[in-house]
Amino acid sequence: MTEVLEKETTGTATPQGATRERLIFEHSKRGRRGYQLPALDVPAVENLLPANLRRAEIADEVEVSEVDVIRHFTRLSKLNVSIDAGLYPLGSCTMKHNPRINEEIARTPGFALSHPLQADHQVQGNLELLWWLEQSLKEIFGMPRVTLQPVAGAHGELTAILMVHKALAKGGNARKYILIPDSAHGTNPASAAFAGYQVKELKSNSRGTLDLHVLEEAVNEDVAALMITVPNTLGVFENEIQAMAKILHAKGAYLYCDGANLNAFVGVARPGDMGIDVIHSNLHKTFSTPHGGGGPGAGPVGVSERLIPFIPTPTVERREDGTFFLDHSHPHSIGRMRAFNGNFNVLVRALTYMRSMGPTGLRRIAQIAVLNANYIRARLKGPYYLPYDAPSLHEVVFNDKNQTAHDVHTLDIAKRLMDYGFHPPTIYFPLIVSGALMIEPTESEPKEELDAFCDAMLAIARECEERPELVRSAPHTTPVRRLDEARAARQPVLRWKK
Amino acid sequence: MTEVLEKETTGTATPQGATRERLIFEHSKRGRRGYQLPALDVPAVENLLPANLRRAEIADEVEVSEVDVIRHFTRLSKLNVSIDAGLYPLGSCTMKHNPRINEEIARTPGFALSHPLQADHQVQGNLELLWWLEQSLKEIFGMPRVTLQPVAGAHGELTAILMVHKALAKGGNARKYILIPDSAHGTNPASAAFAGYQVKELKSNSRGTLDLHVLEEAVNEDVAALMITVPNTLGVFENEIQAMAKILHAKGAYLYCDGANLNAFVGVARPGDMGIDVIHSNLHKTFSTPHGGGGPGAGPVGVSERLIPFIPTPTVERREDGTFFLDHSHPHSIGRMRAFNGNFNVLVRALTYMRSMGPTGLRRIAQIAVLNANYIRARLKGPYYLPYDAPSLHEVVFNDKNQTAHDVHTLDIAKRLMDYGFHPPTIYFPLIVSGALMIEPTESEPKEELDAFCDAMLAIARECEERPELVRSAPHTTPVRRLDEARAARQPVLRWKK
Amino acid sequence: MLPNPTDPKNAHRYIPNSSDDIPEMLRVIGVDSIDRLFDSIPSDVKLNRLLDIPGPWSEVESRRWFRQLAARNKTAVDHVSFLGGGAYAHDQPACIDQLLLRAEFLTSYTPYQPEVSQGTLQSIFEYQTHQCLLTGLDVANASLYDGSTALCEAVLLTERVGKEKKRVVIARSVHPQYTATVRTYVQNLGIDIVEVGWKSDGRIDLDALRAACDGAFAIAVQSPNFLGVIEDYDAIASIPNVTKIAVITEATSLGILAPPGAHGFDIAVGEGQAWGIPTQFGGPYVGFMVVKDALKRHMPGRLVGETVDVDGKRAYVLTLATREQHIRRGKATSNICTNEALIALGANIYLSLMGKNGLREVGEQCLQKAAYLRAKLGDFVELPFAGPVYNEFVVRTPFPATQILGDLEHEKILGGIPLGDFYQGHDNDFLVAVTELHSREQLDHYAGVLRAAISRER
Amino acid sequence: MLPNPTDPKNAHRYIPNSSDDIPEMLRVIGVDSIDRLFDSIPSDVKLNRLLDIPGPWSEVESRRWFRQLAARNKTAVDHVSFLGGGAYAHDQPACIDQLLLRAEFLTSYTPYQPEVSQGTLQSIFEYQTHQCLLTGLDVANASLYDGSTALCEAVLLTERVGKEKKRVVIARSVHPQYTATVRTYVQNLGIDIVEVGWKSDGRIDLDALRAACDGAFAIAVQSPNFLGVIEDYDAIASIPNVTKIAVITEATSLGILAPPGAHGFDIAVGEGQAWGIPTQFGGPYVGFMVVKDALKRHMPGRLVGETVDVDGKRAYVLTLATREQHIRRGKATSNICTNEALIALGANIYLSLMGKNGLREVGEQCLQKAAYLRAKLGDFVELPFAGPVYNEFVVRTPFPATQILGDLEHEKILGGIPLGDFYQGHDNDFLVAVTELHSREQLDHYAGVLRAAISRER
Ligand SMILES: Cc1ncc(COP(=O)(O)O)c(C=O)c1O
Ligand SMILES: Cc1ncc(COP(=O)(O)O)c(C=O)c1O
Repeated sequence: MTEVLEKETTGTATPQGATRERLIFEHSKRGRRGYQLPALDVPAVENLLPANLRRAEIADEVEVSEVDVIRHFTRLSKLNVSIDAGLYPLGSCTMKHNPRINEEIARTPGFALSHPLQADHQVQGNLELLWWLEQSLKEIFGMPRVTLQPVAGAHGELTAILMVHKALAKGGNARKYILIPDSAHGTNPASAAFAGYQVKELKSNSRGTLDLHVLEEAVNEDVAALMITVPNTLGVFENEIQAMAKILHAKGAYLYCDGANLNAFVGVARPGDMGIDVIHSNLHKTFSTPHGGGGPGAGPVGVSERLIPFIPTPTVERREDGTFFLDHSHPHSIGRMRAFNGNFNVLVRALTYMRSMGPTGLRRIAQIAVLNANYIRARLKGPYYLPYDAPSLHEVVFNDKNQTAHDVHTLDIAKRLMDYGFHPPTIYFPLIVSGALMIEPTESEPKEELDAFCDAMLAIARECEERPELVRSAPHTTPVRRLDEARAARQPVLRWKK
Repeated sequence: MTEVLEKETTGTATPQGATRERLIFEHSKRGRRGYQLPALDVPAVENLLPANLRRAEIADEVEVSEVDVIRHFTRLSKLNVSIDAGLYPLGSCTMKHNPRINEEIARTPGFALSHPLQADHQVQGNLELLWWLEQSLKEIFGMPRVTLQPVAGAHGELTAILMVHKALAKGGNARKYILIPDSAHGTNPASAAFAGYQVKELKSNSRGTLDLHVLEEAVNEDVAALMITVPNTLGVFENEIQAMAKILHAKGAYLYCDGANLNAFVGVARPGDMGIDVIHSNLHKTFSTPHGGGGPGAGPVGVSERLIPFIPTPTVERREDGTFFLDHSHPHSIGRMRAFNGNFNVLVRALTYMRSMGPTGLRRIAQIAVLNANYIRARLKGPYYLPYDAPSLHEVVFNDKNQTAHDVHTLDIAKRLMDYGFHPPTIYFPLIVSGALMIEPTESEPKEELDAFCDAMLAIARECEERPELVRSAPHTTPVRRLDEARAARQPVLRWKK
Repeated sequence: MLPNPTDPKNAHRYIPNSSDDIPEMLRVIGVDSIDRLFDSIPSDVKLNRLLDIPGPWSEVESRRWFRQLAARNKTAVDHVSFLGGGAYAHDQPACIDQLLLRAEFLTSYTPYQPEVSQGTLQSIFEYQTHQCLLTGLDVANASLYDGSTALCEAVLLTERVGKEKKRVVIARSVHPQYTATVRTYVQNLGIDIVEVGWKSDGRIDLDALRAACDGAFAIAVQSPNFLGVIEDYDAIASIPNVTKIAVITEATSLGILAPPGAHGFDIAVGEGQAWGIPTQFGGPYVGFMVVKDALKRHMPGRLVGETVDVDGKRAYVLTLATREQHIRRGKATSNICTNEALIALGANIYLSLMGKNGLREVGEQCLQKAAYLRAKLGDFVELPFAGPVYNEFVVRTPFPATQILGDLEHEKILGGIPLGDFYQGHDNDFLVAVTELHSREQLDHYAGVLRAAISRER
Repeated sequence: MLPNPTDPKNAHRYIPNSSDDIPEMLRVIGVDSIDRLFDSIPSDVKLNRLLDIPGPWSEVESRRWFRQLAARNKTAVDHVSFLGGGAYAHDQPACIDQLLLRAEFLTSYTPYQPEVSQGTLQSIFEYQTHQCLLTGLDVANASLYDGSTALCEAVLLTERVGKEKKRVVIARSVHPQYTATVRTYVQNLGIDIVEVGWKSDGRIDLDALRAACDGAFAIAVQSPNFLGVIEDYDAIASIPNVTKIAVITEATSLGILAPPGAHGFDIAVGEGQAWGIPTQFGGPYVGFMVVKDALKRHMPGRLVGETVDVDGKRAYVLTLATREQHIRRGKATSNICTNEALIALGANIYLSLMGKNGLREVGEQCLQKAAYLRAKLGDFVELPFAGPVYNEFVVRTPFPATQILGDLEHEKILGGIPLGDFYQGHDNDFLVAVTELHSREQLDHYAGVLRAAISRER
């Protein structure tokens, strides 16, 4: 069998079903073309540019036909797995179904061809859409105002902390520290740092949540805010969130919520009702805009009354007469977070999704997402070790404690899952779990797919005992096998060269 | 390795990269839904229908979610090969690049939402488009009139022979026979039969073409027409085509050309200039409309002056004032070949393609298609036997003569090609070649892909000598291996049952 | 004058091999120019000029020209349409088209090689199953060109099994373009077509039908018929000794109407366009044919069957191919080869999404909305046919239909199809179709505009 | 009041598990209702009502509502647009979007697991290569949010390597919204922004620039700048002891203009939207950053590198991750995580299609067509900046720009961007952008309409 698979390759061959594809640059051949433009229909004038402003030909750029391009990218696509083909249980990433109607609506020419610098009266449809999206997010967050400008979760985090900074500075003291639990996502401390703060890490308790006394001890007049993830990265609800808000507020500090895990409780509870001052939501998670291999996304930020003056400009406002405008007049605003108006066409998709779900559907998201995660938890607990036994919401974090005895580790289990046809869970995150396997199925998975996944996990657990080498050397069936990542970092090759 | 691939399956698992997928009916589960309609906004009236006109529920129909549907069809798609991923050298099928602009244009709402029974003045754009397509095909064929109604090649054949019948009948004698060379495609005799004729098969000569004396002997006053393929199914040009026309015309018979192989000479020569009276062209071949797994297509038919009175109704005509109309007033027409106006949105794609190619591009199609076929011929001749050594145009037909010595046959070679990542050529056609391997690369293939294919063919030729069992048991790497086709035919299971 | 293929200026984006490849390849072939490869074509038929057609165009130019053509149509893009008559605008779930654009479906061909075509094969097998469930019959094929040619094939099939009989009875209320197509198909086959008319309620004249059936090999009845009226299958089925063909032009009606198979019909043929396919000026659509088990070896077109591979794994394959032209040639059950696979796949996706409950709901909404509009219109126009309807019905005003419809067009309504185009003496009648896509507001608006148009004419 | 999840009526098309699954699954979990799974949320923060938002809508309803919104925009759909200012309407070859819709690209995530993500990884590696070739610099990243935030990241990067210096010089002719974004980003970081204006020809004031550079860690200059004028990289590059950042907002200009890397710049950042991405009201776009090799370990965002797998097979992987937030957390080179991968892929496909010659031709056509219009307009309006331009330039009339542009809008022309929105004292100026998509006819028409508008105002 093996020898059949390893059929002679010609060096140039990239047939169907192949597990490799040349670089587009390696398809290039002089004289080929992949484009055609209408012929220049104005008289060509020579020497429009001084010679030193003009470049020579773009050395080494490709010459390929349209066929070559389509083949190339079609073949590349076949080396990827995707949500449309199966469970993609990356914890913290909320890899849910991406409805195709969202793609269709986003491509409506009136949206797709609108230009970011058009006058307000020319883009009333867009502005109304943004206004409605803000209304929906306000209601979902339970908060009085939302900025749609941030284009990703981390961008939203930065926006949020900059607002906190500005608000505190206006009060006379911007303060020095942001508190962040040790279970937090890496973007939290990074965003805090870019907003001008130092980070103090708080230790989680044995449930994986934050103890009030830990917070109490850490909060003082130098603390600007706590950045906390709800439910946290273990999928566990911070059930003392209201008390935390009180503690912080008492000291004049803010409570920021990383809303990456909103899928766990959308429609079931609202951040605003928990005492949270500011939250971002990753629309590419909870609101189904496609992840696209790593973006685009959107990270709107909801704020409490106190922070409204500081939101980015411009905002979308509605006049009495029902018309809409971009409002640049926020004197205390932190400024703009990006040129133009955010990732508009991601926002279109998210609003389409919200309308498709409606109030009943949004609530059902959380219900079934949590049901699915708990089903996996119930089926895998035992064979896999659950380091934090607190109730799970939308995701469940196991680790490799039961398997390390056989010298099989999380990475091995993840790789072996690929042989069973599944994208692995998020691994080695959160950092407080050694060898974490963080599984988030989302509400999009039918029971059959969950069962298939659990069956695969259980089979692997058995393999760890019976044939650990098989797992340690996995994957065996993927287009490439384990990579030499050290070499990539030690002798970086970051571009093709002739 | 094998054991890794044959990992335990759960019965319900259909993960990514899997080589099987349940039937959609096997995904069904009570209570799931894949649709939503706007709520009924008119008062629901009961008993609008008598009970015996109403059905009970559609027993056993599916209940699946949108996710299930998208997963299912995405996974199914992964079990197919396609032109976008590589060479698809099915001889006679002209599997060429299908440009995506054609898909975009065909989806223009003004086309896609137009209704077939709209009044002429409401569909001037459509009618003008059809008119222009006819103009282009007239010029390509070198013929004075083209009907766009037939929706496939075979449909065009039937249209053509019905016209011949009607023309002859009008002359007083519809005659009895249609002559067809033994190398012809099966649709030719089938169409002739459905048009009311008996078929007389003519034997090809050693070049694979038709000898004039064979034709001369066969033609008499009972013969209605000769159906001939140009170039024929061996890819060889019928270089006495003009003389054939003379012989037929002298006896009052017609010369019909199966234009399936127009890709070989589009822009280089014109059927009308060869004395051909009637021809169909498969737009899904020469003019790149996608094959779609077996259709849709379109099979317009061009006719000489003599046959114009008999073309199907309605035709598209232009008035003096530049407006267009559907003309139903052809008293001698054979009638309509289909409800409505043919496969309009296939025609849109074909005209888009013609405009993209232009006169230079159309000619280049033939030139490079023929170059590519001859390149393959040059590389494979020797290791593979060429039963007819006449010059090839757009395709080349080998057979398994050199391999049968090792008890390896055409089917085995075809299946083994799959292991090398290629769709096999057309096999066992034309029937005059025993064990035919009919290879048509089209102009869409870059030299590198041709080389990879030839390398694979040559490697297989070596395998036939050195390891024939490997070839005989191929394919080894496909989603399923060789099928029990006899069982399928003997105990037909033609639908799922609960 | 003719362009030099080796000049890089003449490269085309769709044709990879170009100035550097051509000489390399010619060298291997052993000739010195591409022209030499065409030596087998007699020089006096060679074109010594370029074709006189427009192009080559860039995508930019194509978009400009084709969009400008499309913009000249007056369509449902900016009108509210009530057009039916065999082509219906139903909901088209967004994922259908996006799945159809997957190269693996779009750019593959007929699944002759099952090992690398299981996707297409399995989907056809599923599609066949849907057809069986919906019609109550046993065996469905992979697809035929459209509803009209499906009826032709059904007539030819029944003639083959019809014990030398040469007459087929077709209801006059079958789509007239379908019947016209049958006339074309059978013109040289010695088959006699007898038409049977309708009674005042729009249903077929059963007595006339019974009389005409004597000596006929088959009868073909459409339901809902071209007047929108639902036929009584049971009554028709009671006629003995003739094969019964049900014709369905509005496929969604199968979601709530009695399936022909369960009510005594032998064959169901029809048009699958209503299952999520755009009306696109009439094509591509997809014809279906479902027959009783006994007829399966007479079936035209492709059939997919279930079998196993050498490892015993379930798999699908084209089967019973001995019926087909590539094997049986002049004796085949049909000349069909390329069919409408991609459209059938679209319909399959539609049927899967809708499923048991959605198909019923679509049917129910069509029924209710049409009834609502019909009742509203009944207040001020004549409804000449009283028989039960599904989602389409005939309206009669005292004025020529084309005139009234012209008035509606001014109000951006495509108000119906003039029946006079199809039946003599019906110049004041037109067909109005309603689907689940029409809102009550649109129905009310239609009624208001029509009422106004009529009073204006008065 | 709250819906019962186990009731089949509450099934949703996007959520498979329903009435039959829920009880089965709860049994395995060992609780008796879904509500129990939420016990960890304090009951006083639980919502005891449904959210007050519209829906659930069918696709039919969504299409109606969103299309009606889109129709309220006045856009290039039915206007001829001359808008630029950092967002340009270029040709978008049809295959780009259809490839982006492939599920394997659209619905996958960041390629953390390289064995099952080689498609995304290899395409990023190729995209990085294109950036290097186009800018003449050494190392490009996978993507940043957009051009403005790319500039922010460049400022932060240069500050990190800037030996405690705290001043950055930004040309006033850098896109004002970019500069504004930088202000937001650095507001708490003690970085001082100094702006340097332009001279009468629209190019940067070199003397002022030289003066401002003293003590600065970086300068950022845009070319073509926001006035459309091309800067002289060589002259700027001659300033010593400061890191030079080139900002490119019109990416197609790289097809014919001198690449910043070859002319002494250390970093190029910009907006990739012009490479085949729709203007879509400003996003999603794609920011790029390309740096000299020495800076690679300071790069923000993702980098893909080449390596081999255990079998020695070439493969691609995210690399140098120790720069990034998930490893370095508070000390990372950026907080970026999700970026603009799919848009970068679109740009990659565009660049591959166009290639060496297409990119030059696009650039050449933009240059020529803009020159043609500019010359035509020069006959009757003032062109305040005489410096060389690529495809955009400033027009000055004696009247407020908004007024003139309003006149053009009446003729279905989106005639330009008022410069007064960005720079005080420029109320009579507006920016006009031309691309290869404009036909001569459209350019002539523009000139005619503008001339008429001006004479009418007079
Ligand atoms: C918990 C958490 N916080 C923040 C982020 C950052 O969001 P983004 O990737 O949208 O910038 C992520 C996502 O990766 C996350 O999982
Ligand atoms: C030579 C030849 N003739 C006729 C046909 C029939 O054409 P179609 O499949 O379009 O009906 C074909 C295609 O398969 C063919 O190859």
